[in-house]
Amino acid sequence: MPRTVILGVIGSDAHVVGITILEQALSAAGFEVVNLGVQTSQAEFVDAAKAHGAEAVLVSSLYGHARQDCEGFHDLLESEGLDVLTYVGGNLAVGQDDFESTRETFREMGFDRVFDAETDPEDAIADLRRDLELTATEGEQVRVDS
Amino acid sequence: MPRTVILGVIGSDAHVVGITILEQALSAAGFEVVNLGVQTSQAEFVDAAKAHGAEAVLVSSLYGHARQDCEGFHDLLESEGLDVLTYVGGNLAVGQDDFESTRETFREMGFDRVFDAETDPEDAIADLRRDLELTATEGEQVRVDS
Amino acid sequence: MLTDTRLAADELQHIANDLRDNWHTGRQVDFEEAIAFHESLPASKQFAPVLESADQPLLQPRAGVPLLEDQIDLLRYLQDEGGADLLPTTIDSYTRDNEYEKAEEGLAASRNGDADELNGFPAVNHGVEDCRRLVRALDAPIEVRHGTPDARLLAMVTLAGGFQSFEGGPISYNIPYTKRHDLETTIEHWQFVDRLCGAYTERGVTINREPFGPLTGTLVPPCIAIAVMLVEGQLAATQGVRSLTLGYGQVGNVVQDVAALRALRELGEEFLPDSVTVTTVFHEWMGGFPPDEARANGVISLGGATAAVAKPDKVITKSPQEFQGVPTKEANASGLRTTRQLIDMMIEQDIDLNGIDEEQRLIERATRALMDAIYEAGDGDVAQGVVRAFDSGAMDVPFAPSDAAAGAVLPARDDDGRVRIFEFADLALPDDIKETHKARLGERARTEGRDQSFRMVADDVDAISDGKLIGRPTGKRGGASDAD
Amino acid sequence: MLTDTRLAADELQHIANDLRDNWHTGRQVDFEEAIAFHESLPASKQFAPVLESADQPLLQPRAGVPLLEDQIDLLRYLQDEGGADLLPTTIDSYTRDNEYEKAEEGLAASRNGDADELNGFPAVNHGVEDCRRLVRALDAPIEVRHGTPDARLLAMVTLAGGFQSFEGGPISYNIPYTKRHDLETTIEHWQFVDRLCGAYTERGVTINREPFGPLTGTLVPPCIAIAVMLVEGQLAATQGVRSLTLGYGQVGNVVQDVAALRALRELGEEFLPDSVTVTTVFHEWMGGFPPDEARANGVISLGGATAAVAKPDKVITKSPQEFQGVPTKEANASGLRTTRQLIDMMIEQDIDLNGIDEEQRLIERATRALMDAIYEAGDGDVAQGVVRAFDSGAMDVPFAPSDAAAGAVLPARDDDGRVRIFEFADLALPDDIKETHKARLGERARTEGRDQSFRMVADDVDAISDGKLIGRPTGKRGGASDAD
Ligand code: B12
Ligand code: B12
Repeated sequence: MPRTVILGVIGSDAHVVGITILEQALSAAGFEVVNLGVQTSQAEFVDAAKAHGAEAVLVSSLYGHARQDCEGFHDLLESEGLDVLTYVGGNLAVGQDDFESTRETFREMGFDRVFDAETDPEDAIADLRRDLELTATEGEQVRVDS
Repeated sequence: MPRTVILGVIGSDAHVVGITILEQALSAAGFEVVNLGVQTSQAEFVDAAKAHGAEAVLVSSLYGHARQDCEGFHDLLESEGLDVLTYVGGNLAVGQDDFESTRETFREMGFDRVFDAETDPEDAIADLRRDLELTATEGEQVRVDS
Repeated sequence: MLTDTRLAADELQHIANDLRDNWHTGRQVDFEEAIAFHESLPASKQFAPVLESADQPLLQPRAGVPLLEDQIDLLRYLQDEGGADLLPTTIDSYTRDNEYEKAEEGLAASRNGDADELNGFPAVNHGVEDCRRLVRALDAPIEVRHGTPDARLLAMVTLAGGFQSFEGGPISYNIPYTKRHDLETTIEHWQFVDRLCGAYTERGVTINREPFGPLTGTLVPPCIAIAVMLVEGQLAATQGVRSLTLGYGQVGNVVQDVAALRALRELGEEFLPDSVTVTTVFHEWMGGFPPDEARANGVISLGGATAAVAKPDKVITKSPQEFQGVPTKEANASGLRTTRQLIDMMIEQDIDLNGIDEEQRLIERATRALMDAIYEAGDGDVAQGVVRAFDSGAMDVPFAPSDAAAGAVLPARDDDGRVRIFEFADLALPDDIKETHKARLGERARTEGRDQSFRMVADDVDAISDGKLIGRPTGKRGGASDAD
Repeated sequence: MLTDTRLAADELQHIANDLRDNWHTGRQVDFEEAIAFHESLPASKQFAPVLESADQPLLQPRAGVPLLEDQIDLLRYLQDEGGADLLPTTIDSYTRDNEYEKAEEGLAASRNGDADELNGFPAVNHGVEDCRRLVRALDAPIEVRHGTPDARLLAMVTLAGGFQSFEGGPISYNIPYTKRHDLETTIEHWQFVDRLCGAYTERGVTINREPFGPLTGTLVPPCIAIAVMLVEGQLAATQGVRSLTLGYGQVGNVVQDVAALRALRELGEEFLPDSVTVTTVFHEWMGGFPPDEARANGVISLGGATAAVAKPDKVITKSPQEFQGVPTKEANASGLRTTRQLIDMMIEQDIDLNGIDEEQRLIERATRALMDAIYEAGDGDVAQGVVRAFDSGAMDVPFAPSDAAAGAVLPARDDDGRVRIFEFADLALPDDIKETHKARLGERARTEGRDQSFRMVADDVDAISDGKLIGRPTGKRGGASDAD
């Protein structure tokens, strides 16, 4: 059975190309993807995760306001009783920040994994499989490049 | 009366374009220029300065061995009883060194002025005039741009 | 009902009065006194005359930071060390959403903390006087660059604040920038903005308007971009705008880019009234950049080289740090100087490329077809027409995040690297043009020995950031392989 | 008397024996054992096959530091982080002067101090075994790049050390690089080098030879550079060289550069025997660079763009730090990647420039005239001929520091930025070609409203480092004004 993941761009960010590519890669890898599109609020992520019984929520942010937009997101998830895997990725800081400190910030905010904009979708999918304890054959159309 | 200056590229350096431009600028500014060309030894500079009663010796070096090539140059000048103004210019260090420390090194070696490769010939000529206490009208074809 | 007609004077006044209460700085706006301020500006700060009289492409970067003093320092640096001819002020994302309260918080946080909490300059929050401080502090003309669907208050404050150029438009700042704004409303909002610019213009203070040509920045077929420019140009002209800079974003194929810029200029002249002075702006590659400054400099240089051949009136430069995030001022200035070096080394060369005319004709024919469809949809009214055409998908933009566009059109590069259309959906192009696109993409599919598929599109989206123009299958990584 | 004939086997042996005693490492050279070492190398390290089978321009930087370990690290970095296809080892200046004692001191000083006391890798001092360590440590083929008039011992040691490509030639490493070497002697010395390469080649170990095309790097008219390449190619072929890479340095005008590279390839094929495989190498701008990395990146990018159109077999890249001094490895790698980005984005584009054929014909006619003059001067013998032609000034190189050349020819750019000849002196060009050059320069003088003078030449010398292609009078600074 395909696992469901929620995908969207948070806040008032409209960068859609990244999630378009991610959606295609996740579907090709056998996931059921609910793509909420750009400019998605925290509440919309939570509602969708509930409604679809999602196992993971993938938050994208490119425009540099990720920290503000994600503030309190994990409290909201908890208050709604959702225990899902959370990933965040994209250009998470304003400016030319060092990614390691950015990663640290988002880890502390509760995200299970933090990805930079150089992330190859296939690597994120490999992580997702690992975290969901999926074997490589569990997906429908699985391919993992070493 | 035009003042005589000796010009040349020291050591086994063959970069000739810079002194070609300098020669033209110095001549246009009214100096009598003795251009020794490239790959000129310390002794050749000294001999020419003596022979022509030069008031200044302008040493050029581009290829990165200036420090070695100029070692002992001022001792030689002194031992020959020559009290001339000495300038050195070009790419004086190997690599991406800080010019201020390079300037210091060559000043300590005895050069009156040290120029980097960004030097506008007109600026060096203005210095030369100042150091030789020439008024701006003393040259033949004088022009100083402010 | 929305139509392409000029906003009445009393309506302009009425709307303006309402907007004044959206944020307290709105009340600082006084039209007469603003005219006086503009009249006090020296010729060198007058945007339209400077741009329209230039004999070489002028360079302009993008730049915006939250605090006034920082913005002054940044722009002064770009002017002095980058050699920018025209300056920008990029507005933050909260302002774009009309969330002035949040912008105020971000501004306060930026004032207190050391990190910038906004991704641009919140001009509405700064208000009229601070805008003027900015204008006074710099030597070059400054443009407001933003991405705001409802930019009415922003226009009121910044134009009163002495800016003489205003980017955007109802389609170009809706479709690529938002999800939920309906096109009819954004057109109404921009009619106000354009009418305001027209009002200044009638008083002798020409406000330059610049529709945002690159749209989603990602493999946008030239005919689509140009059609949007023509529509926005017409809407603006109706409201009294007399200085229009039509934009186009580099796709990376030199012949196609030069052809597109020529088509843009010629169709602009043709479609817009004679009273309008049409200029063009070329945006250096607006899609994903390489995560490597050395390679990014190569992308920027190709933009400069293309500009030297196409000779647009203005070039918007990128920085080598584009991939990573908002660039340092040094990187921003370096993008300007790299571009300048290419233009200055190439502009006097007689570079005459074969194939430009043919590509230009193809672009023009396709653009005319889209314009025809728009007029037809609106029974001759371009405002109505463009709304209905986007509604039906007769007009569309690839990768559009907005609900107002189908976003169903998919582009891909042909074997020569030119952007063609792979999936037309309902786009109103005649069959023969579709055939041409299909044939070119068919060649590419054969070269690569794979079917045309979304994978090809995805590979093309990544290609330039991966260091190529065309997303050929390499087998090297999942994303670029055609195994599935 | 010097003639273009093959060095006899016993003479080769005899000279080699003498040279062995010039520096102790000479005694490490054992031809048979060297052949065995070369045969042990994988295909990926064999220079000629790698270069000759490539289907895209290969990229090669310049790089040399004194110590072996540092040189290995440097080249590995350029290979891995710069993506260099071919590697260099640039030799230090003392070795170029055959001053092995001084090089030894510099090497010792470099070992002890922290600063590098040599501007390159003293391969003779390192000896055969250290050269092999270098060759073993890297994955790509490596070339010896130097500037040595008498490179006989250097060739013996480095070829035995496993290098399979050797830059230079009797004219190209004399005229631009030295003052007092007479041409007759350098030709004799290079006949030895070429014969040695021939000897390896006959044993199945093809040694690639690369005459140094850019000469003085400063506004060299293409016909002069190409004539030198043809002469050196012929001299090398006579000695048994079978893999020749003819070089050309970018002048910055795209049409002229593409035309020159095509002329170089076609004339190379025509003038050299069929047994020789001719390839071409394009050097990114070899004259004065801008003192600004951003602008330097622009210059480098124009080189990459030109290479993408002209498609030479190899490109020698520059770094953005060229102006200042020997570049850091990061800057060197970044020059490679910037170049690569341009080539990879442009190489698949069908870029067909008008005017190339005409310029190519002009270059070819001029080159043939110079070659005719050389043959005539030597009564059909190219070795004698080139010596006499340089003697009489029938052949000349602008800005030549060498006493062996008149250095009386002066180049200047025309209104399109193409390099023309302003002062012909005794250069053996027919009148109609001279008229063409004069007419083009006359146009420029009229555009600028000034006479043709050395000032124009000087302005052109500075132009690219000042950010332009053509040294137009600006009135801004003394150097660029025509007031005197
Ligand atoms: C195209 C583009 C635009 C287009 C967007 C069109 C659209 N609607 O999509 C336009 C021109 C409209 C635009 C607007 C803006 N942009 Co913009 N834009 C870009 C650009 C050039 C490319 C983005 C892109 O499409 N990349 C290609 C895709 C495939 O890659 P990606 O988005 O990075 O996504 C991949 C990875 O990041 C990763 N990933 C992303 N999210 C996630 C999430 C998870 C969980 C995982 C695992 C992985 C992952 O996987 C994706 C697929 O491979 C980038 C710079 C760059 N990267 O080169 C700037 C950039 C993102 N933009 C930026 C900014 C500031 C803006 C604006 C605010 C200002 C402006 N310039 O007008 C506005 C914002 C508008 C808004 N409301 O959002 C900044 C962000 C700065 C920062 N973070 O510090 C950037 C970095 C440019 C810069 N250097 O200044 N932009
Ligand atoms: C052209 C050139 C060559 C040509 C020279 C042809 C010739 N015979 O002239 C060739 C290709 C042959 C060459 C060879 C070499 N070069 Co070279 N070359 C250059 C280059 C690109 C331009 C130099 C030039 O002509 N500039 C134009 C003239 C007008 O400017 P200029 O020389 O700087 O001179 C002006 C100022 O410096 C100043 N000035 C100079 N001297 C003086 C003196 C005084 C008193 C004053 C007031 C002012 C002054 O005024 C001049 C006029 O405006 C430079 C890098 C650059 N600058 O871009 C490298 C450069 C100088 N070369 C370099 C090197 C290492 C070499 C070689 C050793 C190695 C090699 N690459 O093969 C050989 C050396 C050969 C030898 N025996 O000398 C290095 C030097 C490194 C360092 N110092 O750390 C440089 C900086 C390149 C680099 N980044 O690696 N080179």
